[in-house]
Order: sequence, then structure tokens, then C-alpha cells
Amino acid sequence: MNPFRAAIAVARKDLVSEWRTREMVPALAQFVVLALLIGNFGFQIDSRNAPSIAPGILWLALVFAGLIAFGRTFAAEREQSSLEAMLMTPASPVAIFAGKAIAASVLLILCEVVMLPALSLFFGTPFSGDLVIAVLLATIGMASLGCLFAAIVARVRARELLLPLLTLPLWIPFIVAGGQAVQSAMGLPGSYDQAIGLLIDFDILFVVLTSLAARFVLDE
Amino acid sequence: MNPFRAAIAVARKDLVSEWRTREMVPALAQFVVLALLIGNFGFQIDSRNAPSIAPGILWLALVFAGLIAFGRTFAAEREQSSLEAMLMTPASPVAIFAGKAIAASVLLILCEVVMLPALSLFFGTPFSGDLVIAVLLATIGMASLGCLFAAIVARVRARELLLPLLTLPLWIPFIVAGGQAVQSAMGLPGSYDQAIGLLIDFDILFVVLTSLAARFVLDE
Amino acid sequence: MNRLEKASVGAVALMLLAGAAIFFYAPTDFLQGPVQRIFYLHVSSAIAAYGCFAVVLLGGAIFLRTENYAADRWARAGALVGVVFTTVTLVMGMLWAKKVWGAFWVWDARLTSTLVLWIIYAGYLLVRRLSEPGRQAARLAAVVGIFGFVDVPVVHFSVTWWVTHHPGPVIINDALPAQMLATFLFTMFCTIVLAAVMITIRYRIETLMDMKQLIAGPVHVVITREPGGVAGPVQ
Amino acid sequence: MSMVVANGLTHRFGPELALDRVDLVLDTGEHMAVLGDNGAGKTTLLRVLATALRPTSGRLEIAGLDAFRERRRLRHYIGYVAHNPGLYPALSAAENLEFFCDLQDASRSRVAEVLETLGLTSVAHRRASLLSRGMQQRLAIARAILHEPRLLIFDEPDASLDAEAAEVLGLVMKGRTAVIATHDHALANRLCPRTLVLRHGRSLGTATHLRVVR
Amino acid sequence: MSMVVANGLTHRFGPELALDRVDLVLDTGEHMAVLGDNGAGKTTLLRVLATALRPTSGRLEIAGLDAFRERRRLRHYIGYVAHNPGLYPALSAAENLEFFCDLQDASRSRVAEVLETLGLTSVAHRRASLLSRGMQQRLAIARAILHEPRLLIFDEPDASLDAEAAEVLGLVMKGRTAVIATHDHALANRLCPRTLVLRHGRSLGTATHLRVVR
Ligand code: HEM
Ligand SMILES: Nc1ncnc2c1ncn2[C@@H]1O[C@H](COP(=O)(O)OP(=O)(O)OP(=O)(O)O)[C@@H](O)[C@H]1O
Ligand SMILES: Nc1ncnc2c1ncn2[C@@H]1O[C@H](COP(=O)(O)OP(=O)(O)OP(=O)(O)O)[C@@H](O)[C@H]1O
Ligand SMILES: [Mg+2]
Ligand SMILES: [Mg+2]
Repeated sequence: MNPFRAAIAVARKDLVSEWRTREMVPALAQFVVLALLIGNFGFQIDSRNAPSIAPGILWLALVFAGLIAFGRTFAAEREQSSLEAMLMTPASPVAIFAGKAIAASVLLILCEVVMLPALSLFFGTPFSGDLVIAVLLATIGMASLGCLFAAIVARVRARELLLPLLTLPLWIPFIVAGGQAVQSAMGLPGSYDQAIGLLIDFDILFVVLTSLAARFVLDE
Repeated sequence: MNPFRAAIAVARKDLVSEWRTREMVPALAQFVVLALLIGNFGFQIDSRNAPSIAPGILWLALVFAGLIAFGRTFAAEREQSSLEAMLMTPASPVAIFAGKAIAASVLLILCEVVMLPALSLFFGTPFSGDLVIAVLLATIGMASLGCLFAAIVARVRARELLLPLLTLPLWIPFIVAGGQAVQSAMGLPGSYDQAIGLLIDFDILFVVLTSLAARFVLDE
Repeated sequence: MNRLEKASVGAVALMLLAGAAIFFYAPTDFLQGPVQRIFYLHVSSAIAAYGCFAVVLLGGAIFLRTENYAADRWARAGALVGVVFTTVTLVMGMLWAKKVWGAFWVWDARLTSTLVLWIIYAGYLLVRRLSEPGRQAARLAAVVGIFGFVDVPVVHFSVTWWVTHHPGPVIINDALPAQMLATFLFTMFCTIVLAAVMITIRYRIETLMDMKQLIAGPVHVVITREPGGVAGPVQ
Repeated sequence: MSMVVANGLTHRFGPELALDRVDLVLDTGEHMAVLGDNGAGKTTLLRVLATALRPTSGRLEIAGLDAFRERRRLRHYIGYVAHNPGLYPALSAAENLEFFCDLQDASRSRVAEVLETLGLTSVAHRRASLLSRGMQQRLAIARAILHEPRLLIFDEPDASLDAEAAEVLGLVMKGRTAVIATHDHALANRLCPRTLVLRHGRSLGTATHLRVVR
Repeated sequence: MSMVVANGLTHRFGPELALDRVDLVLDTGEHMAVLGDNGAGKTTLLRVLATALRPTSGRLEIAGLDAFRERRRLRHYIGYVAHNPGLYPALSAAENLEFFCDLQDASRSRVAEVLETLGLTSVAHRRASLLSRGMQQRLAIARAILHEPRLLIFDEPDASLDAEAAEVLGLVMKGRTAVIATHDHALANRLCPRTLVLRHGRSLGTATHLRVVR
């Protein structure tokens, strides 16, 4: 059994389905823009306080978009009860899980591709390579955690609602470190390198942990 | 055919199902608290700027909770393909729609019951009857719009993702007027009465419009 | 050339004329300089977009009442063209804003409500794309289009209802020099003609696509008698 | 009197012609089975007859009323069982039926009756999600007859039913007009004096006690 | 050699005893039908045999391996069709199968073969969501035999199949060990020399060409 073949097949299947139905990407992208919009209504934003508020809105929007993307990736499988069929094959659950995580992250990254320029366009905050790196690093860890918990809640009723509950607490390290990195990339005081170092540590920790845990979550 | 009997039956069925499975309420409530937490991490909040940031967080959290609650109410029907069965009865679609809107609003109100005290607990903002009235008034209009669009997207692919896209723009009046009312209830300058009057006008407009439109959305 | 082709050539020619008027006839604004010339197309395309969305509103409402698919096709055409013109307004406005306000975007009621308008009708197009073609899509979209139109007056009156960064009404307040006003009125006329032609062309395309899909062909009754009494005539 | 008069019912799903000018007259009290290969268009025909799907073209009259203009009224007359039972998983069998009583403006006393008829009394208080497939199918049938409809439209009602329940099917249909789609020719012959065979969306005509030979 | 050896398989769903000490020995190449009323426990038994459900107690050996310790390896041997087809709606019939080829590490050339076997060649490029119920069922069967399993576990495979496809079922089972749950006694007798009857989760014993009398 070749786990890479299985993982790639799963990721490709998810992305092909997405491409066919174009369910997530356009709506996700516009949803993110809308989050910006609402954020703006709640807070009186001007050029002075934008760098301190924009990261908060960025993370809020990304967190919600991520929850939806990850929730959807397993919910769709369950609605179709195709998850059981997939688990009845000899493919390793870790490979299946990795495939789904890859596909969901690709979608989330597409979503960030819209989000980051929109942010600097609408709030006038600087757009830099540092910003992109910080967001990407946070995405890796958030994606592996998000997928793990999405897999857990896919086997539970009310998955849309349980998912945030389980995922958000563990995303907080990424939100805090990522928020710090983004803020300093936007010119506020704070050490960018330190925040990035933290993000990398968290990434390694959680990618290892989730791939160990995937077996227990998807098996049976 | 008695439309009230049908509407009440639908609302009761939804609430009984919810009570049995306890899918939404606890998760929704904790989800709201978590949103507060994230809000806290994203923004540097102190007692000075709390009244200007807290309403933003309140509305963000309520909007996302609302989207989930309304999305779920029709998504569950569709997954079970019980929506078709319900529409095959002589009960009027408007009555069915009203029943579902009532049930979803009850859930959203329960959610606010957690949210408002939590807000004043976390951010130290004042808690008053004015605040409650403003939030409730906004809820009515948002609920009827949310249910209408939830019914629309229940018949469309990618409903989780299209719902925010359609609903948020039309919720903006409530978010704006409600935000104003909440801010002045929290002691910021701005006319509370004017904002409340606006909310009432919007409520009447959209409740009438949605009950007219329900027929076209649910029929067939 | 058929009539549509003639009309399109006419509309393009009119737009070129309008361009000439904007750049060679209209005077340069003494405060803002040449960038003010954005004004003509900026406002005209906003008004053309309102017109398109009115077509969506009417088409949707008529479809809901009569189930006439032609009305739905007009609505579809209107939405697409309206989104195009809203995009033009937004992009032109943002370019202008960069020059005179120093930022592509500020959050005020006019700008935000215009963005919301764009989003609503983009959502309209998505609903069409994602629901089952035919009656279902037509009805759902009609409802979205009717609700969405609520935003049009909001966009228009936003500058009077709220305090905005965006300038308030200048045209109806007689704040424009005569030459500018004339240029503006002519540009607006040309833009509306262009929008009407674009809608008509799109309507044709939608009709052809419907015919290809045979989504909503006319209801025709075939009465057949088969031995064995399978079917009898109606009544 | 004719209960169902259909003329040239045609339905297209995009390019796919699922139903091709089907004509049909069904007398009151008549039972008809719809047979045909997979993909022949049985489900499509039944959904049209149940007014759940609007045909691309064609006319349909039920009980003398235009089926698509008077749809709301007709729904008092029609009991429809689809492929998918469409039950509320969190509600018990009895509660599912009670809910539909309210929607149908029927008296709740019917619930116990139909549960009894379908042999579900012993699981009346079990949640629908915990019922076996056959029991869910029985419950869907029970729901379709709550309001004592005159016209039954059953799409593969025998799927997952055991022999005993298949008997009950005959009982349920007695005294009512019925159209059932099925793959079980023996059952069709037993329950329905008349048979309509579809192939590629076309009616091959109807027959009495047809022995379909392949 | 025995393909399946089950000892005292018992499964409880909460208070409900769905499977009650079922013993079973199945030789390689043997075909067995599982019959029983609605709610008798057929699906529960089949899910346990397919290693999709872990029984509350009891032992199960498949091909000489402990079924719950060596589950991953056994899945190469087992082809399972559940009640619900579980297809990917946005993928075409062929793509669905190709995907499962990858997961099963089977060669993609099998896809055309099994599509041919199940008579799905003409709809190979149609999206799964647009297939009729019977075609979806065929596709689920096609998926279950992609990897040439030695043991087939089919839960009501005949549901919604037309007569032609029911024939194919016999072909598919040839040369393999098979357990099928069904309500169609005629089909069971035709395909399976051996029959297991369940009642209230209990095995009433197995019989050869049993004529079940009620
Ligand atoms: C993204 C930025 C902008 C957007 C979305 C926008 C949107 C609009 C819209 C929708 C209208 C039509 C209103 C109506 O007649 O109902 C309009 C009119 C107008 N805009 Fe903008 N605008 C933008 C930027 C600007 C800028 C930067 C200026 C100049 C400083 C400007 C000046 C005007 C003027 C003078 C009118 C005509 C007002 C009247 O007489 O009715 N706009 N704009
Ligand atoms: N998840 C579950 N929780 C509780 N009870 C269950 C569950 N699944 C099945 N049951 C119960 O277990 C018993 C056996 O169910 P099973 O699905 O095995 O029956 P079956 O023989 O397959 O019936 P059918 O012919 O209707 O498919 C039934 O009484 C059913 O209500
Ligand atoms: N929503 C749809 N979109 C496109 N094609 C469809 C759709 N539904 C059904 N079809 C096609 O229409 C044809 C008839 O389908 P239908 O479900 O009516 O067949 P059926 O006779 O009920 O088959 P079965 O015995 O398998 O249930 C099939 O070729 C099917 O693929
Ligand atoms: Mg069918
Ligand atoms: Mg079963």
C-alpha cells in the first residue's frame, strides 16, 4: 500500500470536486471580503489605528473561513456517507487525512490570496513578504489541526457547531503568534523574528502530533 | 388548512429536535464566548476603548452565530430530504417558513442571553435594558431575513458558503443601526432613540417583505 | 449587418464621441486638475448600473407573477451588465480616490454601500450558477434580485443620509459649469445606450442558451391515441 | 371517472430526456405498476405525478383539477413515498407522524392507527434514526397515508420491506387509486391488475398482468 | 478451508440487542443469503462481518486472520456494499471508481472492466448525483469489486436493481465467497445454496434452499 498515492488521490478528488462545483472558492473569497466589511462597521477605522485593528480582522476572518473550509471538507463526506466507504479500503487513515488536509489548505491559501491584498487595499496597511510568510506559517499549523478536528466532529452530530468549540482553543497559539507577526510586519512594535520562530515551533509540534493522532480519529 | 397550527408544529418540531440532540445551543453559546476570546487577542482592549470595540465584537459574533443557526435549520432538513416531504403537504410554505424562523430566533435569543452578560463580564461594558432591547429588535429583522436566505440556499449547492454572501449585505442595516444603538447604550455619544426607531422601521419592512417572498422560495 | 450588430456599432461610436467630449470639450477642473475627468464615466456608469438593476427587479417581479421566462432572461442579462457597470464605477472611483484622498479606499457610506451593491448582484449571479437551472433558479434569483434592489436607493441617498467622505450631489444642485454639465449629460446618455445594447445582446445569448438547454420551452400538448386505450383526449 | 389524466408528459434534465411524451389515464380505484430498467424514468414519472416535479412540457390532471395550477389543493389527495424516507432522525416514529398530522390538518388519532397498520407499534417510541432500513421505509409509507389520500404514488415501496410488510402494502392500496414503481414483477402482478412499462423515458404501453419478457 | 468463522457475535445498541450470539462458518467459495424480518439484525451482522462495526462481544476470523486485529490487511479481501451507496456526487461514475482504485492500490484498467460488467459503460461519464437510484446501486457494487475481493458482503444489493442487473449479481459472485442480505427469497434461492435466517438478532440456523414459511 502506497500512502502517497492514496493521499494524493484524496487531495485531487477533493480539488476536482471543488473545481467542478466551484462551491467553496468564490464564495469563500467573497465571504472574506464581507468579513472585512463588517469589521469596519464595528470599529471606527482610520489610517492611525488601522495597523492595530487590521490584524484582528484578518485573523477573525481567516479563522471563520478556515472553520467553514475544514468543516465542509468532512461534512460533505459524511452527508454522502462516502467517508465509511473510503475507510473500508486498505488505505491508511493517516494518508486519507493528509490528503484532505492538503486540499483544504490549498483552498484556505487561495482564500488568503484574496484576503491579504484586500486588507491592504481597504485599510491601507502595508503589504510585504513578511506578512505573507507569517500568514502562510500560521496556515500550515491551523490546517493540520483544523482537519484533525473536522475529522473528529464529522462523526458526531452537529458538526458545524462542535468544530469551532474544539478547534478555536488550539488555534489560539497561532492566532496570538501570527497576530504578533502580522502586527510587526505592519509596522507596529514587537519582534517579528521571535513571533515567526514561535510559529515554526508550533507548526512542527502540531503537524507531528496530528499525524500521530489521525490514526485514532479515522480508524474504526 | 390552519396556518397557525402548521407554523407552531414546525417550530415545536425544530425545538424538540434541538432539545433532544442539544446540537445547537451549548455549542453556539460557547462558540460566542470563544469569539469574544479571539476578539480579545486580536485587539488591545482597555477600559477606555472597550465601549467602542465591544459592539463590533458583539455584532461579529452574533452575525456568525446567526449564520450558523439559520444555515443549519434548513441544511438539516435538506440532508434528510425531509424538506420535500414537508412541502408535499398542503401546509402553506409561508407557515412552514414562519415556523422555522421562530425556532431559529428562539435559539439565537438563547445565544444572546449568554452573549450579553459575557460581554460585560469580559470587557467591563455596562449592561442595561436598553442594550437588550436594541439587540432583540435587531434579532427580529435579522432572523426573518436569515431564514429567507437560508431557505433559498437550502435549494442550492454550496449552501454553507452562499448563505453569508447573500445574507450579510442585507443584515448591514441592522448591524449599523443596532451597532449605533448598542454603542449609545454603552455610553458613547449618539442618539439611542433614533437608532431604535430605525431598527423598528427595518423590522417592519423586512418582516413584511420576507413573508411575501416566502411563497416563491419554498413553493415547488 | 443585423440590427443588433448595427446597434452595437452605434453604441461604440457614441462612447467614442463621449470620450472625445470628456477629453477635448469639457474644461479642466481648476482644483483637481485632469483627474476630475473621471467624474463623467464614474457617475454615468453608476446610473447605468441602477438602470440594469431596475431591469433585474422588474424582470424578477414579472417572472414571479407570470412565469414568463423572457422576463427572467431580461433579469439575467440586467444583472450581468449591472455588475459590469458597478465594477466600472468602483474602479474609476478608486483610481480617483487614490489621487485626491491619497488612498484607494476609505470607509464611508457611499463607498461601502456601492461595494455591497456589487456583492449582492455577484451573489445573484452565484445563486443562478449554483441552483438547478430553470424555474427553480429563476424564482430564487428573482427573490434575491428584489431584495437586493433595496440597496440601490441606499447607495444613491447615502451622501445625504450620512456624513461621508464622498462628495454630495453636485449635478442636481447646479454646482457644475454649463460645459461640464453638457458633457456629463451627453456621457450619461451614451452610457445608458451602451448598457441597453449590452443587455439586449446578453438577452439574445441567454435566449439561445435556453433554447439549447430546452429548459423552458413552451408547454405543448401532444394528444395521442394508442391502441389499448393508453391515453384518451383530455376531458 | 378518471383519477389521473396525463398527456404528453415530457421531462428533460438538461440534454437528458428522462420522460418522453408519456400519456396515461388512470381510473379511480385502479392500481397500476410502473416497470422498467434502471434509468428508464420511473422515478421521474412518479415525481411528476405526485406534483413534486414540474414537467418540461405536457398536461396533467388529477381528480379533474389541473395538477400544476391547483397543486396546494391536490396535496390533500396525494400520498407520496419517495426513494428517500425523509424522516426526522431525532423524533420518534410516533412524533414524526404527529408532526405530519399537524401539517396535513389530520387528526392525531390517525397516528396510532397507521402505526398499527404498518406493524410499527412496538417501535413507536424509538427514534427514527435508530430504526432499521425496512422500518424507516414502513414509516415513510405510514406517513403517506396519514391523511387518507385518494391517490397513492409509491416509488419502490417494496424496497427493504419484508414479506409481511409487502402484504400490508396490498391492504393499504385497497380502495385507493395507486401508482407504484417497482422492480419486483411478482409483486407488481399480485398487487396491480395493470402495468406500465417504461423504456428510455418512453411508455411501451400498458398491459394487464403483463409478463415482461426480456 | 473456512473463509469466515464467527463465534458468538453479539451486538447491543444501548439496551437494544441487535445481534445475539450468532455463530457462523462459511467455506471458501460458498454463497450465503441472510434473510429475516425488518429489524432482525441483518445489517448489523453484515457490518460486523465487513469489519465496519466492532461487535460488543464475540470472535470473528476471516481467512484465518483475527478480523479486528488485522483489519487493515483484511480490507484487501473484503468488498462491502452498504445500504447507502456513498458516492461522490460531483465526480463521474468512472472517476468515482478511479479514485477508489487509487485508495485500493488497484490498477486503473479495472475501471473499464467493472463498468462493463455492471452495464454502466454508457453512463460512465455522467456525474454520480445524476444517476438514477438503480444506477447508483450498480456503481456501489462496481466499487466493491474493484480490487477483486475474495469475500463479498452485500447488504440488499438487489434493492432498486432491475432484472438484468440482478443477473449480473450472480456473475459477480461467481468464484468468490459471498454473504448477501436480502428480502427477495426467490433471488436468495437462485443465488445462494445456503440461507441464514435471523429473528430478533438470533440465528434460527442455516438451511439449504430453505423455503421460509410464515
Ligand atoms: C471607490 C470609490 C468611489 C465609489 C464606490 C463611488 C461611488 C459613486 C456612486 C455609486 C455614484 C453615483 C451616485 C448617484 O448619483 O446615485 C457616485 C457619484 C459621484 N462621485 Fe463617486 N465614488 C467613489 C469615489 C469618488 C471620488 C474619489 C470622488 C471625487 C472626489 C467622487 C465624486 C463623485 C461625484 C462628484 C459624484 C456625483 C454626485 C452627484 O451629483 O450625484 N467619487 N460615486
Ligand atoms: N444505531 C442504532 N442504535 C440503536 N438501535 C439500532 C441502531 N441500528 C439498528 N438498531 C436496531 O437494531 C435492530 C436491528 O437493525 P438492523 O438494521 O440490523 O435490521 P435489518 O435486519 O437490517 O432490518 P431491515 O430489513 O429493515 O434492513 C433494529 O431493531 C434496529 O432498530
Ligand atoms: N437531476 C437529474 N439530472 C440529470 N439527469 C437525471 C436527473 N435525475 C435523473 N436523471 C436521469 O434521468 C433518467 C431517468 O431517471 P429515473 O430516476 O427516473 O430512473 P428510474 O426509472 O427511476 O431508475 P431506477 O430504477 O434506477 O430507480 C436517468 O438516465 C437518470 O440518469
Ligand atoms: Mg427510481
Ligand atoms: Mg438492513
